[in-house]
Amino acid sequence: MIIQHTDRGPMDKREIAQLVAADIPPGAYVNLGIGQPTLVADYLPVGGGVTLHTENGMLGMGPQAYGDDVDQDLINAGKIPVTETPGASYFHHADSFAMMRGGHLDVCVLGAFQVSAVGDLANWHTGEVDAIPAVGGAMDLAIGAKDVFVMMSLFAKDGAPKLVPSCTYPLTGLACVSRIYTEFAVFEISPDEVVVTSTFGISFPELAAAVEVPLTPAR
Amino acid sequence: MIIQHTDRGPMDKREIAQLVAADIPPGAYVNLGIGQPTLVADYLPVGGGVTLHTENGMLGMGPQAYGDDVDQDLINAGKIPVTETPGASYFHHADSFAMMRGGHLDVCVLGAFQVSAVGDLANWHTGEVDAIPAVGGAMDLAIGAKDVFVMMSLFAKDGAPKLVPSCTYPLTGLACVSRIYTEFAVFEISPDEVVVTSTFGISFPELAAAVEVPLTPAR
Amino acid sequence: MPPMILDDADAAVAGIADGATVLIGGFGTAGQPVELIEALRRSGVRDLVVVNNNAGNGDVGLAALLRDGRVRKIICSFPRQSDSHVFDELYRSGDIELELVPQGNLAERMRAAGAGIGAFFSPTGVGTALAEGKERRTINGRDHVLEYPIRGDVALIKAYRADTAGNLIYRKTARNFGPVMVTAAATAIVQVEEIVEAGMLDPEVIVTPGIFVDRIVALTGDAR
Amino acid sequence: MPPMILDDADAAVAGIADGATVLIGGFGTAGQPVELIEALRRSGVRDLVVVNNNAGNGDVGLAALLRDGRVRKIICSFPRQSDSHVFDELYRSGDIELELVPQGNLAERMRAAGAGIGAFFSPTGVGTALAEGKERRTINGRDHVLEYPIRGDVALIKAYRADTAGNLIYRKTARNFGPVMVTAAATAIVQVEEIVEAGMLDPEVIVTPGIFVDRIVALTGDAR
Repeated sequence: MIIQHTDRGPMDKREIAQLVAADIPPGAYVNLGIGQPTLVADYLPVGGGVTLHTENGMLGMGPQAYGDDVDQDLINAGKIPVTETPGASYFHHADSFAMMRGGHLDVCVLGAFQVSAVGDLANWHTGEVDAIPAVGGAMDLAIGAKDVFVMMSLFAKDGAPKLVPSCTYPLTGLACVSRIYTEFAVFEISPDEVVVTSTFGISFPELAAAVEVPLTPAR
Repeated sequence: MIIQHTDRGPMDKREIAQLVAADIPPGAYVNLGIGQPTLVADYLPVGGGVTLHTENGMLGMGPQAYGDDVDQDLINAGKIPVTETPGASYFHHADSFAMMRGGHLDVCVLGAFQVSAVGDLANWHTGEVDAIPAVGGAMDLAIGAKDVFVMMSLFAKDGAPKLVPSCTYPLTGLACVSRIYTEFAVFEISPDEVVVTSTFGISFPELAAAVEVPLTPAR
Repeated sequence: MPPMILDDADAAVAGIADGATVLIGGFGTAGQPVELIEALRRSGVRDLVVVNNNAGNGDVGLAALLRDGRVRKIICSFPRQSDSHVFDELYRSGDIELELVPQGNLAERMRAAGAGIGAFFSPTGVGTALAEGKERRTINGRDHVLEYPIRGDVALIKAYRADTAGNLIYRKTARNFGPVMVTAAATAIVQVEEIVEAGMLDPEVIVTPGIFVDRIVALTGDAR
Repeated sequence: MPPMILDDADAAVAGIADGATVLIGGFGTAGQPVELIEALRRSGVRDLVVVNNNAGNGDVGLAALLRDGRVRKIICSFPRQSDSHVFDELYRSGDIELELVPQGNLAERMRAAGAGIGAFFSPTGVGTALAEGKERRTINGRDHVLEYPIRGDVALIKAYRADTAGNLIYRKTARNFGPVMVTAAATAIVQVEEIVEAGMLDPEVIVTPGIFVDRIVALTGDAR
């Protein structure tokens, strides 16, 4: 059943990350992409057996490295120095993306410009004519994991909702997103409907009025 | 120019192997298949830097293992215990055949039931209805190496030549054989002609009369 | 999920269903998970499709599974060997189906299954009986046939050493099909000589990352 | 042929022709063969097609090669970075051609080149602008696009240690594209920190077998 947290404001980024972390099953193999989703790592339960994959060739990635632990040969997909955990392994790029494309990762968490009502993802290109495009591993990640979670703000800077009937930004993958975590609500995307499992600082009717996608409250 | 050794008999298997070994360039990466071609290993010059590949996952294979050196985890494609040489490496089957299919081996030496005038190879199946077929790596080897050498007797037990205008046995690969070493002669196969580089215990005219494939003496 | 560590081979192969496609590692006897195969036979499962390079050697392991009539079909490259009498008899009597696949295509088709490749054009087998009925295409002047992935419900393989995170290393040419098969099966079951704590294997030398491994059993000494 | 062991980076990159396709290892700066790229720049070669995950960082290595106008086209997945100002300027002024490839397809297309695969169906990119004009096929209920190999005339990569047979091992995530690129290039040139005698590296832990390596140069201390 939907839980409406109207007695509080919207979530901040760390609260969103915490919520995502709580939804990652124990023992899962997870890729956290780059940028905001990497915050999720801070909230994974210690000893929960979640193993982090970074597409530049490692399983068992540990936290960011500081000081003497920094090794420029040990970085994550965002090119930030990281550490290794017991049980880590290294492999080359073709093997790393084979692992992803082959459906062996359980969860991947990505940012987004837009997600459509059927789970199409747009997160690699704003579509601006003079923007320099860069796709990295986004398209591989979008189709690779068993579950693709998106973390994003619900509205763009111009106020337009980023959960849309159909993406207007260039697509990253088709029908690939299973859940969206935003400051105002968590959405589950199924083939037939977009279900809202919880809201934050907003009621379900207010939320439904704010986006153009028909929403169903979780029953 | 063709060399006709008419003052001697035909070569035995070890002499053929010796001739093949002499034609393998220093530093080459070579696969000797199974059976008779493995004799070639005995005649490769020590220190000639030839590296042997076995398709079950090894480069730098050494001679057959005996006594205490036998390790059932270290075998060649014919499932015979072998040894490793300094600089050896192990890899899995997909990587091993990627190496072969990708054209990285210089020479592969195979046996044959028949080779056609254009270098088609038949070496995996007699075509008998009740024979149990077994292909192994033969088709991969046939198309994989830069040069495919065949070692075979020139005539089958029934006296029929095994160098034929067109193979009647089931094919292993098309236009893949570059040289054939037999007890009576060495043949080079080019797109336009079959050139005889040397004969043993037979003259070129006698040889040309004994097979149905038009032959050209090396000039 | 991190791998389950089982006490014996019977527990390791529990729950494999009749009709399953089972990828079995090994090249001849090197890397063949004999104890897991024996346990599979004891489990009574039948109507199996087995993928292996060969079709059994002597009278144990895969040969025993075949002899007991548990295998409906075998997909392999080299069934006929000096000691393949069990398979030979079944084949001649029409009691087993055979799909013969060139060894490199066999490995690459399983690699494709594990790597999420839908199909690939291979130059191996072009123009031969084993490519009959397959889509053919000339690419860059070279002829190819289209090959599809081979997926397993289960893989049974033998490795040398595992850690508790499921990472595997192998021994010499016993490595062969193991690292490929574990990527291509829904459930990968591995027999090893020793299981060590996660962190005891150098991350640089791991051949199979633990993500591919579901169950491990250590079989040493007499049990091996 | 066993690899040539060269004295310095300039000798290692000798003979690369104008117009060559050069596969350059590295993910950002990790694994980037900076000294080989600098030597390539000094050699005066031009009109290159470069394949790399990125399009240069800062002002050295690949960025310097770009800045000097030696690169006609770059094939990469992620050109835009905080320190990609050299590429950014060339791109905006129309002075460099860009082929953008999803990172996994980039790796797999080079793997295909090295593995003799004519083409493969990948699910990555389906329905996106990067799959426009590519052959599309539904296989087993999933949509795929057909991707072709990327071959190099030359690969320049960085590894950790080599032996005199050309076998290579790498360090941590600096491994990245190196093992794939050396299989996909006609000539593979490798800079390492140390070269040891053949036999000094454990055959079980070798990542790149020597068959793929043509030239090696050890760059240590100040030279590195």
